[in-house]
Amino acid sequence: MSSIDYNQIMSIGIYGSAIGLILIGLYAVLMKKHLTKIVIGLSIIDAGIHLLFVAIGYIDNGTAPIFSPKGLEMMAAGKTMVDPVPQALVLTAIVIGFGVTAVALSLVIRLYRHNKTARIDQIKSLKW
Amino acid sequence: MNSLFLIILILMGGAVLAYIAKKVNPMLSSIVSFVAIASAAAVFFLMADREPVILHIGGFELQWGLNAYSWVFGAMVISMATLASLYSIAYMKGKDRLGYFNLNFTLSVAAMMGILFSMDWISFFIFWEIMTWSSFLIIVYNGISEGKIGIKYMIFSAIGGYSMLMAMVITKSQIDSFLIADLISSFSSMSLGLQALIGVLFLIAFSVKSAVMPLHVWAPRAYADSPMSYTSIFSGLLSKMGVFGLGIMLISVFSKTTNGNIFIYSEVLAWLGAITGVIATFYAIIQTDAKRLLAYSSVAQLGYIVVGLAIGTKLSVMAALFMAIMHAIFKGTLFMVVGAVEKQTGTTDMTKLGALIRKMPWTFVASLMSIIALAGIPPLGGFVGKWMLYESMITSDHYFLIIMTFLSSTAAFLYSYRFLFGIFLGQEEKEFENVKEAPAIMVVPMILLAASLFFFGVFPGYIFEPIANGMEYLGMGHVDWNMTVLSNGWGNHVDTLSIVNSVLTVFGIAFIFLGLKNRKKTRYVTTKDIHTGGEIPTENDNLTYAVDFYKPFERAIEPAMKRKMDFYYNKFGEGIETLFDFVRRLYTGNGQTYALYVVIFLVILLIFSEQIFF
Amino acid sequence: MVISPVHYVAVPLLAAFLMPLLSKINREFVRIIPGLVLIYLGYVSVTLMNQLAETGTIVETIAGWSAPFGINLVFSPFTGFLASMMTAMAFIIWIYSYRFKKVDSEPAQRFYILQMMLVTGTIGIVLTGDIFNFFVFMEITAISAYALTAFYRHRDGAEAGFKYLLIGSFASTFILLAIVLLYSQVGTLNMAEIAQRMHTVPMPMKVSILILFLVGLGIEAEMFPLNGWAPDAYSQAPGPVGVTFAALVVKAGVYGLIRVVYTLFDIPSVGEFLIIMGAVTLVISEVAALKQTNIKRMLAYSSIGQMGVVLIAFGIGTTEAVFGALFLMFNHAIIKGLLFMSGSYLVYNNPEKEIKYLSGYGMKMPVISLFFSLGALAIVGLPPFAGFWSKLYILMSAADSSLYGLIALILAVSIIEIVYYFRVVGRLYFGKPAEGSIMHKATPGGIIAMSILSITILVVGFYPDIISSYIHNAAEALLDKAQYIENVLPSVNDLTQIQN
Amino acid sequence: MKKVLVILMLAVIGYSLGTSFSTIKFGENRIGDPKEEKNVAAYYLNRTPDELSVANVITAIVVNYRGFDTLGEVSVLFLAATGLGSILYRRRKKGEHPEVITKPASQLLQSGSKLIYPAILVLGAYVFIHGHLTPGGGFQGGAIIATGLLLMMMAYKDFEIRHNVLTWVESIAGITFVSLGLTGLIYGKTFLENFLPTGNINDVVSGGIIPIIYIAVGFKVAAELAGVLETLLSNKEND
Repeated sequence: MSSIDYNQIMSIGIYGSAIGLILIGLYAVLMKKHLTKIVIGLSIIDAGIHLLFVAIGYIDNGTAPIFSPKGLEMMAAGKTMVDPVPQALVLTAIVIGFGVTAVALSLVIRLYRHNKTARIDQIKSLKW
Repeated sequence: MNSLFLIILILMGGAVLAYIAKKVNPMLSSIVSFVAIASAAAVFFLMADREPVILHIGGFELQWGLNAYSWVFGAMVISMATLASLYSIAYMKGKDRLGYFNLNFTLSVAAMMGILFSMDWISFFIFWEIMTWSSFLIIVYNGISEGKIGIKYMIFSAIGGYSMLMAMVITKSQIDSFLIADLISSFSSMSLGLQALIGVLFLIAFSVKSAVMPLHVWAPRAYADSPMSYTSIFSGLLSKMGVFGLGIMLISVFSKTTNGNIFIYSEVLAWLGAITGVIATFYAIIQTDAKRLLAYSSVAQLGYIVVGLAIGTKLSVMAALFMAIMHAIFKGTLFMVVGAVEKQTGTTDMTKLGALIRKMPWTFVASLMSIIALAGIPPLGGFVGKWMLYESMITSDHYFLIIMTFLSSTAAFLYSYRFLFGIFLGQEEKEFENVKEAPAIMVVPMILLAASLFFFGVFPGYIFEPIANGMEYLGMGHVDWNMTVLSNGWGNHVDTLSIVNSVLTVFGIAFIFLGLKNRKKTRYVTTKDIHTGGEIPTENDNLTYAVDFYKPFERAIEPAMKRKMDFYYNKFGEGIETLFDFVRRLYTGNGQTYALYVVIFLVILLIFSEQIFF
Repeated sequence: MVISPVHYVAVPLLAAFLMPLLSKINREFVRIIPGLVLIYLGYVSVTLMNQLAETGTIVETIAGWSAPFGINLVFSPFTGFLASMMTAMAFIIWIYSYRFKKVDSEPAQRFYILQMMLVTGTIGIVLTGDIFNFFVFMEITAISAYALTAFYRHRDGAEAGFKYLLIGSFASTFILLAIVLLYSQVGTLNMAEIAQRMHTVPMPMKVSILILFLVGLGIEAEMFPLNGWAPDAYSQAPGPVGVTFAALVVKAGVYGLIRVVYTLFDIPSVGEFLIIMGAVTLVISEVAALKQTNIKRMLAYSSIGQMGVVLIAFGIGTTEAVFGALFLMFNHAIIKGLLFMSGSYLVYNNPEKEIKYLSGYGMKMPVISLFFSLGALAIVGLPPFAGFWSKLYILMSAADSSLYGLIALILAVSIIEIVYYFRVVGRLYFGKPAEGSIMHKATPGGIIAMSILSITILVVGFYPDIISSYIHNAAEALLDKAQYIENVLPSVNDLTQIQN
Repeated sequence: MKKVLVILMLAVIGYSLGTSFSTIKFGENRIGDPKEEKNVAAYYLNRTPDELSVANVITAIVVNYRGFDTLGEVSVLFLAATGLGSILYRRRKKGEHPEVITKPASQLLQSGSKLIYPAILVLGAYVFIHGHLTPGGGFQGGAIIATGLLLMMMAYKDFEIRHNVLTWVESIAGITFVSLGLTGLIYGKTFLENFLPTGNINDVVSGGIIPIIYIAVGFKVAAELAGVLETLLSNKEND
């Protein structure tokens, strides 16, 4: 009984916070006018998704998927290994996120220099 | 090699060669173009075989062939085109971008021949569109009005062409064949709605090219703005491609159905043709520019032809096709005449020109013959056609149409006279003192065509024969004709030969009489030479007769002419553009807005996911 | 070394890593190497296409792990056709851009690296058989595209780049989210296996995943209203990059959308959705193109419109329609490539890229103007140029599905297209030359590249059979889902599991 | 108005994401018994120790099973560095030093970073060398090293990483990665296939090409992150 509750709380907590992060990030991207804040918003969305990804790979009583002597010990103690695939993919996703953020920031610098402002609603020389 | 294939190849190759030849010598380009068209004509007349040739392209089976019906048009196109290209050598001499011009000139001739050879809709459409864009490129050649008329022409042609495309893909989906013959044979097996849809679409397609109201607005300016050597085939031949298509649709396809809906189309088309004739004639009368006058007159003449086709009796179709050929000849000649005048004097404004009869006598003879034919006066070709048309309308009880047609063809005398008088008669202008006759290369085609008008007026049978064969091919049954005699439904005969003889006699006597009378006393004066009237004209007064030639008439019809069809189209176009301009403001330029669009789209999909995807 | 599809990715990457070093020896290497790589890839394409004809679909496993466990590259008639087409186009673009920039400055060197990686990314998207790998290649494409869009500093490149990045990040976000959900449901990332297991996913979840994919890939495929970035990016990117966007990047986006819809999912109603979205995209973008004053933006909107037609055709979904769609993708690549190439030269010295300054260029730059006019005639689908055939096939398939209204819509929009293209053509040849406009003489490379494209347009126009058999095989390969699964997962013979 | 709309829309997105994820039970074992190899995760868990002799399954996945992804990932980094270089490039005058910061850092930062800088480098190297044994690997190690470099850049005005060095490191590391892959294509049958003996699990030298690749990745990541940081930092606003 208690374990079910625990699981529910965990699932609401983890999924909830991850989805919350995504929504916060989206809000920042859609509402904030400052370019840097928008870039931060994008990073927050990324973080939320990465958290979700790792979360779906978790297994109750799981241990890290490493066959070190310690890990083998824990497995012998009846623990299963968590799904390694999401972790590997998240690693890739994080690096990609870094790349995008870096390019985004450099573009912000360029935009600020070019337009002397960092407000997105004032940078619209390309339209229609 | 199949001769049809050879003809297209010669023409297309000639087009490309003409473009390349320009790099060597501009003149050579025109000559190459002429040689190509002339040799294609030789191939056509000497060795055109009627076996269909089958090509496999893009997974389709394309068939090219020649039948009695398309032979009529083919002969007309290729011979007119040969003369026009001969004329063009001199006319275009010294102009820019000859390679470009000759490329498109020859291409459009190739395209017309291709249309006539096509036995399936795909090749028909391909050649149709080649014809459209090559003529577009020539219309904008002069660069007048910054390409606006070109765009208009292109829009209307596109409406027509795409209607055809839509009709043909629907046909294909229904009968699984692109062959024209298959459409004819299985048209009646389609559902009524599809028959109506396909019928309307094809009619729109062909009406655009034959300039039927309300799809005619492109025609006058387009005819007038192209170089004249091209206009002579543009107005004379290109428009006949629409007539060619209308013939197939109205006679072969629609006659296969038994229900009344299709009958309405013909009736509507006949009315539209008649209205086009009246309106365009009125517009022609009030033009002061010879090119425009002829352009409107072309539209009017096409109106009669459409009326004839749409009425659909044997006699009316015969009349329409006969008039189509005659129109090609006389309007081709007239545009050549205007071209010659333009070449020699630098203007086509009838209020400036005058008294060119002594400077350019041969040109005058050619234009006189054509004008007589145009007005439908015996003994030239136009008369026979009009006679048959009236007769067919009477026998098929289209009395109101007769009134309209008669009105417009009588009014046609007005502009015919204005044309002849404005350019060739009247008093001399100082600035045209040194005008000379056009070069022989230009005069020869005009005179040849004018002579043919006379010949066919006297012996219409030479044209009746192929037309009758063509009509038989279209499924109209046998048509009664005679070399010089028209037989009509009342059992009477119109003997063209005797009419010709009597007219010639009258003319001859009058000519001799007048010649004897005025032998020595003629004195030629310029328009400024009016001292007898006690007035001293200033240098700038335009005293040519052609100024305000039909002023009372113009005043009478002015209210009716004020609102042109063109005006409504322009307004419509502007409205559409404003609307479109408004739509594109969706792209606000703010990156955040675009992000918002993405999210809105996502949310809409999420909310309505069940309705959309389940 | 055995020729295998992995060369499409490995060789350019090797070259990309080598280029910074080699540029220290001689700067010319930076320009030459991409060309050499692309020539080699062309050779690979030819070899593999021949091999394809003999042995059927080539599935290349990576790191020795067979299909569901390792990543694999699938060179089927469909993907092979697209990859070969992209290689060829990339090579032509390379010829075009060979003298595009002097290699004296550092950014110029980087331009060539980024451009080559952009091409690699798109080819990778097409070839890969793994959904996460697809995402990675998409990001490679995207990042190089962002950087290239912002390449010129005297234009508003940074603005366009940032918008592209903003919307592009949304795309990757949604796709990644979809992959997360997908992995949690089917426990695999291999596309064939996902397709095989898709029927076990409950419907609401399936639809949620599909929606995320549609939005994410719709951004890449420039579907309205997700395409706000596209006109800006096209118009601000350097000439060769604009060509690459139109000829390769969009194609990769459409490929992704189609792969997901046709292979991964088994929801038939997506077809209607694609038709509707394609129609909306078509109408809005062509309408927006009509009043454009900037020629590159005009071309960009026209490009989006064409993608709308492609989506419509894919939505109809019959073999003939897919054939038409692929044919149109091919045609659009060559024709829009030609238009962007010639258009870039026409407005080379014209910072605002305004159409009104083009008056009378037909006399001053006759060859380039001729190329542009040819492209304009071809893109609106006038015979006898290449564009006509694809249009005909798409219309025929629409007629076969009794979508007469759709035919009328496509044709009506084509009239708009004719208006704005012919306006430019008319202005080129018959406007009065504007004062003080300076011509930019085209480089020999540019002329060669445009000539190749023009000749292709003419040849395909006169004799489409030269290409149509490949496209036909491609269309069949795309539609045959069971065959795809069997090729990738040969061990699975139990085809009853697969729901088509 | 817009705010309300956005919040409403976010609520819809949150709701539908929530309902989607509520069907995915947190902590549920979706792998099953690794021995049965029902899905890829089970397969990896089952095969890695024996066939690759790599203790860290994630490393095995990242570098070998899905090594192609990693290659792509490395190229993304490479592209980010390259792209940054082209976006923010400024023509420097001859002999001009790229000034990283205008104000000198505090004494505390300067001394402290001098102290821990070597330790950070060593830690980074350790992390990527032991990537196949312990948590961590090339990316993590590279990132750690880049952190150390960042620290030094912030602390010392005249600290300069020679651009050439970065270029060489990243190029050679990248070439190593791809060449190893191509060697696999030549010796084995497929790209990135392991062609070295795998050794014993939990040894430092084990796992065939995996550690080599990961070390290369480590160097590459370090060089590229450092390059990115340097580009961003050295971009003063004066033009």
